[in-house]
Amino acid sequence: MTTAPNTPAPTPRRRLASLRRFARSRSAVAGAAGLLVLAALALFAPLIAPFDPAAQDGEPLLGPSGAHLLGTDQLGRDILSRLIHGARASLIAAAGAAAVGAGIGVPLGLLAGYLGRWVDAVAMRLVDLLLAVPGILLALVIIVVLGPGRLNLILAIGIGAVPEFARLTRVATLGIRDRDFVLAARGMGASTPDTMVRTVLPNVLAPIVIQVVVTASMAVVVEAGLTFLGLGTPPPAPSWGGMLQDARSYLYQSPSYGLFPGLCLAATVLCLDRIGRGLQLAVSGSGPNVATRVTTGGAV
Amino acid sequence: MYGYLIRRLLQFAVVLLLGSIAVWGFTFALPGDPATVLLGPDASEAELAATRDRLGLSGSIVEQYVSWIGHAVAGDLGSSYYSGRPVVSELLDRIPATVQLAGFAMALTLLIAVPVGIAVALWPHSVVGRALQGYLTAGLAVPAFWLGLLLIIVLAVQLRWLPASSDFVPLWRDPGGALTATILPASAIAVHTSSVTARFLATSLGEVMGKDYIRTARAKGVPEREVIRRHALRNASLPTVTIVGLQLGGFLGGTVVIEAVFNYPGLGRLLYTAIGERDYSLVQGGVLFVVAAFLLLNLLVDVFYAVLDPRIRLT
Amino acid sequence: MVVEFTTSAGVVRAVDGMSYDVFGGETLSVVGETGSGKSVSVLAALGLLRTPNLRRVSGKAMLGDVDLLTLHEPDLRRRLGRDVAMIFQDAISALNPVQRVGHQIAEALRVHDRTLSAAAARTRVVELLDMVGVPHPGTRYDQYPHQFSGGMCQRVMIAMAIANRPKVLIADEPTTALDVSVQAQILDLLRVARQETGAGVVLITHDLGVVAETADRVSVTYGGRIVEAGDVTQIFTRPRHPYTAALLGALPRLDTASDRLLPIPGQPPDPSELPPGCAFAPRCPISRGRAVCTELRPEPVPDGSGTGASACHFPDEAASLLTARPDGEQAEPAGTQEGASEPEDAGAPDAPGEPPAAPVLDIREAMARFPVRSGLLARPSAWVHAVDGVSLRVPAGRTLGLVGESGCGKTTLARLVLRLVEPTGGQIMVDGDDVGKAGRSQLRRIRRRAQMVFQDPYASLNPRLSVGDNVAEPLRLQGVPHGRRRRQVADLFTRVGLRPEHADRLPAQFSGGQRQRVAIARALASRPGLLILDEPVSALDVSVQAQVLNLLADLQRASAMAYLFVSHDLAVIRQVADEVAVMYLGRIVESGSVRRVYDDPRHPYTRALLASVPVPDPVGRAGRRRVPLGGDVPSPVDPPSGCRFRTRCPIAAAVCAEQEPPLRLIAGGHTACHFAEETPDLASAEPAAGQGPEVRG
Amino acid sequence: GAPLLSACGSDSGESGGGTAGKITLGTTKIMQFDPYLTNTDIHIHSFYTYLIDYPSDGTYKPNPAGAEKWEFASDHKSVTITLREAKYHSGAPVTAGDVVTGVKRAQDPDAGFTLAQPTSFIDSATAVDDRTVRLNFKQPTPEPLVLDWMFAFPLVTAAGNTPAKLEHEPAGSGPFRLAEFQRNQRLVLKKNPDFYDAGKPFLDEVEYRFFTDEDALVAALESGSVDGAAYIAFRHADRLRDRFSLVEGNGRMSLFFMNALIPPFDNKLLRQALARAIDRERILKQVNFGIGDPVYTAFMPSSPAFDPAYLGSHGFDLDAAAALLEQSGGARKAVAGVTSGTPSVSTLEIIQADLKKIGFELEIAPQEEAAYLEALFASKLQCTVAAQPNNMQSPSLVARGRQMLTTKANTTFGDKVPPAYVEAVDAAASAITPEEQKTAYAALNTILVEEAWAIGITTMPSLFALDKRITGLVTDVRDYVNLTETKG
Ligand SMILES: Nc1ncnc2c1ncn2[C@@H]1O[C@H](COP(=O)(O)OP(=O)(O)OP(=O)(O)O)[C@@H](O)[C@H]1O
Ligand SMILES: Nc1ncnc2c1ncn2[C@@H]1O[C@H](COP(=O)(O)OP(=O)(O)OP(=O)(O)O)[C@@H](O)[C@H]1O
Ligand SMILES: [Mg+2]
Ligand SMILES: [Mg+2]
Repeated sequence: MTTAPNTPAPTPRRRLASLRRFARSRSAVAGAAGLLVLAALALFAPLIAPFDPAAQDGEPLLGPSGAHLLGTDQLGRDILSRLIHGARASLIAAAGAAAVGAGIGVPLGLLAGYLGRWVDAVAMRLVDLLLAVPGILLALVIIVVLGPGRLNLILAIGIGAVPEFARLTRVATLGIRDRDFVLAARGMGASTPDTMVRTVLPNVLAPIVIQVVVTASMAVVVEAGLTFLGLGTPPPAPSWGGMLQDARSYLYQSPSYGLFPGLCLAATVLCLDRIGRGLQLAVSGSGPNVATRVTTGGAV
Repeated sequence: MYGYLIRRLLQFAVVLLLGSIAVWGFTFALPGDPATVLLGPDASEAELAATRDRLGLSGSIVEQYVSWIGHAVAGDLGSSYYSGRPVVSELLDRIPATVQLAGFAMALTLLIAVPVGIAVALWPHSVVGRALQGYLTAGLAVPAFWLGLLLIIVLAVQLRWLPASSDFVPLWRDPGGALTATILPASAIAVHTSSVTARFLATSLGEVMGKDYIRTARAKGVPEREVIRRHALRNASLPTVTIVGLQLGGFLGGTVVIEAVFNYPGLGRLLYTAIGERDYSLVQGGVLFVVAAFLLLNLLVDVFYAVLDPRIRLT
Repeated sequence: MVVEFTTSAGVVRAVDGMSYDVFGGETLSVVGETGSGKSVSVLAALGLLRTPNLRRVSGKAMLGDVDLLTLHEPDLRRRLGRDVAMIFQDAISALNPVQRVGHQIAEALRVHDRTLSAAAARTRVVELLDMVGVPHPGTRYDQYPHQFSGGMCQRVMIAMAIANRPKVLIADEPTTALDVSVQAQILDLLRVARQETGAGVVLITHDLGVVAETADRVSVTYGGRIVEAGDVTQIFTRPRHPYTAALLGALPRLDTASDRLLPIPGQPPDPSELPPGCAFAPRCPISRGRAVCTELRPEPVPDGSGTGASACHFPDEAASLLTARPDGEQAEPAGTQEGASEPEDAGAPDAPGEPPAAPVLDIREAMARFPVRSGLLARPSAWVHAVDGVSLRVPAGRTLGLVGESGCGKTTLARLVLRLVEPTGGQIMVDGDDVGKAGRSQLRRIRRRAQMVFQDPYASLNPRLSVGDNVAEPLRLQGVPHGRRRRQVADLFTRVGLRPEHADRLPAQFSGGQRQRVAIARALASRPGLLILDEPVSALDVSVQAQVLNLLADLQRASAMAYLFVSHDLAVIRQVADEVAVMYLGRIVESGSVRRVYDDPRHPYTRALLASVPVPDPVGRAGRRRVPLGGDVPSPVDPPSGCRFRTRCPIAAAVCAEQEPPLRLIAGGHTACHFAEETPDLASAEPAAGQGPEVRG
Repeated sequence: GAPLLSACGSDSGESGGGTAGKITLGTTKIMQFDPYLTNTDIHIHSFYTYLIDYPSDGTYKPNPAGAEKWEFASDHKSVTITLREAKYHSGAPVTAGDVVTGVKRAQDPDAGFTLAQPTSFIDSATAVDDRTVRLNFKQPTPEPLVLDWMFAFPLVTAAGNTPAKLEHEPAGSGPFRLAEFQRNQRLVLKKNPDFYDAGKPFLDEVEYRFFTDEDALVAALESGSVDGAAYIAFRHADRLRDRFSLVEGNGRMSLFFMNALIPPFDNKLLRQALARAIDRERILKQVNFGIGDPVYTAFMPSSPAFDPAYLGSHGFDLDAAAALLEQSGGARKAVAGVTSGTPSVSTLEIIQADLKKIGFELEIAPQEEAAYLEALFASKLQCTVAAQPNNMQSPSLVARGRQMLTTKANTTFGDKVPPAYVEAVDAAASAITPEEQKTAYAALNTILVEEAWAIGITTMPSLFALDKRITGLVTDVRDYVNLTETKG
């Protein structure tokens, strides 16, 4: 009688392996750190910001100075404080849109992929339709219908992200639907919902997590684009897109005004992008192509 | 293959039908009334009612939809409330401009994405590779409209090299003029899309380079350049074709902000204005057209894909 | 040669001073377990190792008097494919999917001879295709790899490799993914190719049978080193390294079924943490804690004859392991842990005695068809006849082995039992309950009583759950409370020989053999009366395979479970099964006791299969007549009329096309052949191949 | 001599090169071709001749245009107008019948809303002969009101004078003809050779280009894609001043409206409180960039009813506002609707910031224009900042806007229009003598201040930036662009 001596495996803790792989990518860690800083800024904005972002106390359109580190805007508000508070709008839009997109798209894709047949057909036609309407038009129409406001903005951007999530989840589900461990779950007597939620879902999460990050970075840009069109975050709550929109009119008077929100926007996308790449590496080694927001999300 | 095509066409019809219903549902959910926009702030109730009648906005939604879809099938999408012109001719007016911009943008996208994607995939650790990776990240991070603004300020306003407002100059009439008029918005779009495409291509190429058949080609003694050109690129381009198709589809009506920034008379701007003006018939017709064009384009892409990939073509 | 990789776990020395050589016209077999560095060594030698984490390749790879490792890439490429050619394991993925097959072969010609015209290349390629036995080479030239079967792809690879008449032909596991019948064809073809080109052949494999059949000389690899080299007969009869001997001992044999296999304990070494001494020492039965083995790395020492060498401190003790084989229990190394599955043994495994009670599993005329959808509305336009009227019974405590070539419907049949595939017809009774008619809750009860173990241990465990949770899954579904679940899991772990402490780990942290144990533990959780084992060991190395097979045997003895054991490996089936059923294209063509089927096969298909299996014994191989089955399995969408095997059958007659032979009781077993009575006599008269393509020389 | 001279000028203009007589103007405004319906003004004056003209300096000296002369009855109950001999673009002569038809349409509130209220004083119009029309008034009517009406009344062919026709095809006798129109893209005007003022217009062709985005328009101007940009935002003024000639048109006024129909602004004291929290100075500086003037009630400084005293007595005073707020006991929270992307948003942001200081929370809800208008008309907005057209020299025209109507259609009072307001408007519309007028206008101001639902903020001149070679582009007191004298 023989028994395999169990060679001690390298890591005692679960899930650490991919975390470590993520951690090894320096740029991913930098991205995560950057995002954490942004999130902290957004969360503690009132504590950190030197001024009330809505207070119109300063001279308008000052350049950077000791009192106003990044200068003031056209109404004499402190740009730095507005940027810090603006992180809220951007990050909320990012997180919210990703949550809406995933919240609708993932179950849709899971059902379509796992149940197949007519469920799949119906779900995929819906997805086709959503995908066929350019994201920005879709967001426009949704905002116009629902009225402006933060929640509606999130909904509008999030719904645009649904097809990506649905397709991704569906493909991943199809990929493992007939895998042995799913069959095994059924063979053990698991019901269909149980199999879907407990067996299939955790195993399709990896690309979804990456897509969440991708969607978030897309949402930051679309939020800016919509605010730019006047349909984004309502004033006086600052948002980077709104600041960009305002700033472009004063580029000549105060060139630095537009620079900073632009940089913040780019930096956020950059951080998210880095994290996404890091996650991708962590999940898959080199990794299959993740369905990035391939349509014109950013090129609105 | 033919069965597949026909099935895709059927799906296409289903999506269009769904789309038309959705578009109708949405336009009727839009707050605001075309009559008020048409008549302006000082019009009276009676005038508004009269205008609504004239625009065919009375009657139940279902009635309106049925009559509209009937006409739409025959190619008549109704008339714009504002211009009074048939929606079809309104759209046809903008289509050449849109197609031209999309074409330029896509050409630029590919012109950038293909070499960059290849370089990044093959020499990811070289100086050039790293620099290009920086470009890819920056391209994703900079919103296209913001880049467009910068381009306008620098190239058009400061240096006065190129026009800031991009009128539609038909390529077939004045190629040089078309180029100068389109290059700025096309670049603003292409920087972003080329980053996406190049990344995609780089990833696929990287994946393909690890495939067994690449090893086979090397083992045959095929020089590396040819390995890449003949074996790797063709396979790597397959998934990229889909992305390019989606992007191209997105250009039709999806470049709203860019068109606004450059004042380009494209479909996106038309639809944006139409939504703002509550020009229902134009919105309905236009969105439906955009959806149809997108689907058709993707159908073509799929066919092209099948041409490239015998595994699909021959089953 | 030394090849090192940088990995997260540190520097991995995958090849650690490996040397071998091959002379023109001879075949050198490099044999060893997974991960022993076989592939890496040749790929590195040819400069084909391209992973970014490659750290160092040192040593020499001499081709004639040129060291390939010192050549610049263009120079190297000029030699690759011309002087040295390679044949890869997975032929389908080794061909470019979007290029015509002919072009790919022609490219091999044209890169080395730029003056060759397209037309001339085509002519030559068609010749080559014809030579490697691809039927209709003219038409096949313009087809794509996906239109070829695996065997055909491998032929194409061979054609490509011999196109330039290389001096050295390296074949890396050329037959591993193929059916025995196709494997036999390909091995024949390689032999022909060697004669044709006069090349020296390096045949990398892990299959000792293949080695015994084809090699002139053998190098055995372990832990990135050659542990033994020598003449093929010497290696098989007088191994001078304990590892070689142990491998032979662990191998199930087609000719004789032993009571127990002799597995090599433990796992192959992890190349990232090779021990300072002999890499095999921890598993070695003759090391037994001898200090020299764990401290000093043995260098290869040539033996007296000059042809062989062994890297063992005690080369002469190895052969004794082989002779100890018949009474294997004694040779069992001390110091290995004993699991809870300690056999209560006493009763002989196939002790007759009890009359077969009511069968645990009773399959009657089971049928499963899959629609082939096509056309406008994706209506099924044709059906895959995956399982087409199969009847089987498995009594409690017994094992039914199900063999057949790839695609014959084994897996589908296995899945039918749990209704993981909806049956199209027939009846399947588990413990007297009709699976097909069972309602939802009854089906759940049936599924509890019949459990399944899948082929791929890497795919059958939920990678997101810890192994403990995986095992607990069936208990959770039955509503067993958490605390009880934990206790039962710990118990199950001990029964299959795993440490309960490891229950928290993820499957990814386990080796294939360990995972298969986990899968078995999971199957045992609901105390089933029937285990359906779908190729449970085909993904495992010989040494580990033996461990798992022994475990299964012990479990059966302890709990009197019935096994439906599916495999394509005839030797494994012989080892484990009481009864055997041979399947071909969705039908059983022959069934009966192991002895009847193996020793007195009456169906030409069974006979051909048995004849195709390479025997791990080089002695007398020249005298063995290997009769590979020609061609590929016909499509199950449109099976041949009458007897399904007739298209490949050497003795097919007119009646075979008209009448489907029923399973008849012949000589104590069942056979579905019109000529079942005559087959033993016909055997000597059968032609070399069926109606399939012939191998021409 | 004059006609000869201008003929020469026009000749030399043409021989000087085909493009010399052409300019391209960019605008962001939507275009409407029906002068009875339009609110937008950049092109309409080019198509039509009006009965009289006012000079472009903002004063109200009537000049003959479509009308050669006019004579008021001594009882102030009628006027007789003699039309100039002129031809429409179609070639048909201008007749008295056209005016009669036009008046009838203007009297129908369903068919001509921009003219309906101003026309309400007319009882009937009769053609005396081919070129003479007599208008009878309902009551004695002050001359300035009649003149304002004549100034706003376009000559349109009787046959073409329906909304359906005019919507797409102008039917006037103005200095330019329609050559090409692509909605939201371009409009091309060609000189009308038969224009009554011989030799004019000077330009052969005017092209308008439409921009969705104002900054795109300014960028186009700066990069030379267009020769002039119309209705640009004030913030560009400083920067463009050196390179371009800036023209300030008369423009409109921006007003802060509070809806007395819905809480919290059904509270008069609260309205009065907010009225004192509007920092016109800062708005002028930061939103208008110093362009325009502060106004208090809905009258421009050029209006006879303009009373700068209110700016002092009722101007920005947060303490007073706070006190009133306290006194009102009303809620301290409201939502302001506004069209997104307009300067009104910034104006509201300033008001918002000041209100916050006195403990009143104003939320700003920008909406897209169509939705905003619908909410506004449905009387659903609590408050807003919106523009009001100039009521010229007839203060009673203050009642043109929907928020300020004296009838039930009033969106800020509904059927509770303060009777004092109705009376004041009526008095202003019938005050003949200067003394009567003075009293009436003062009363009008008083009631507007008392009820405090429409608070004037500033004038909003329309701003044009033109290439320096363009001269003679002017706007009239209604803010309509007049290109008759423009040279390029
Ligand atoms: N890129 C790499 N990075 C790290 N380790 C590697 C890499 N490639 C191979 N190895 C390791 O090198 C060892 C030898 O691998 P090799 O493929 O040569 O084994 P093999 O003997 O061919 O096995 P098999 O029978 O599975 O093909 C293995 O342990 C493998 O894990
Ligand atoms: N879901 C399915 N749909 C269509 N055809 C299927 C399906 N599952 C299996 N088949 C087909 O049914 C036939 C039998 O397949 P099955 O997997 O049972 O064979 P197998 O004997 O287990 O082969 P292998 O040894 O390769 O595992 C094959 O031709 C296969 O292609
Ligand atoms: Mg290998
Ligand atoms: Mg199988």
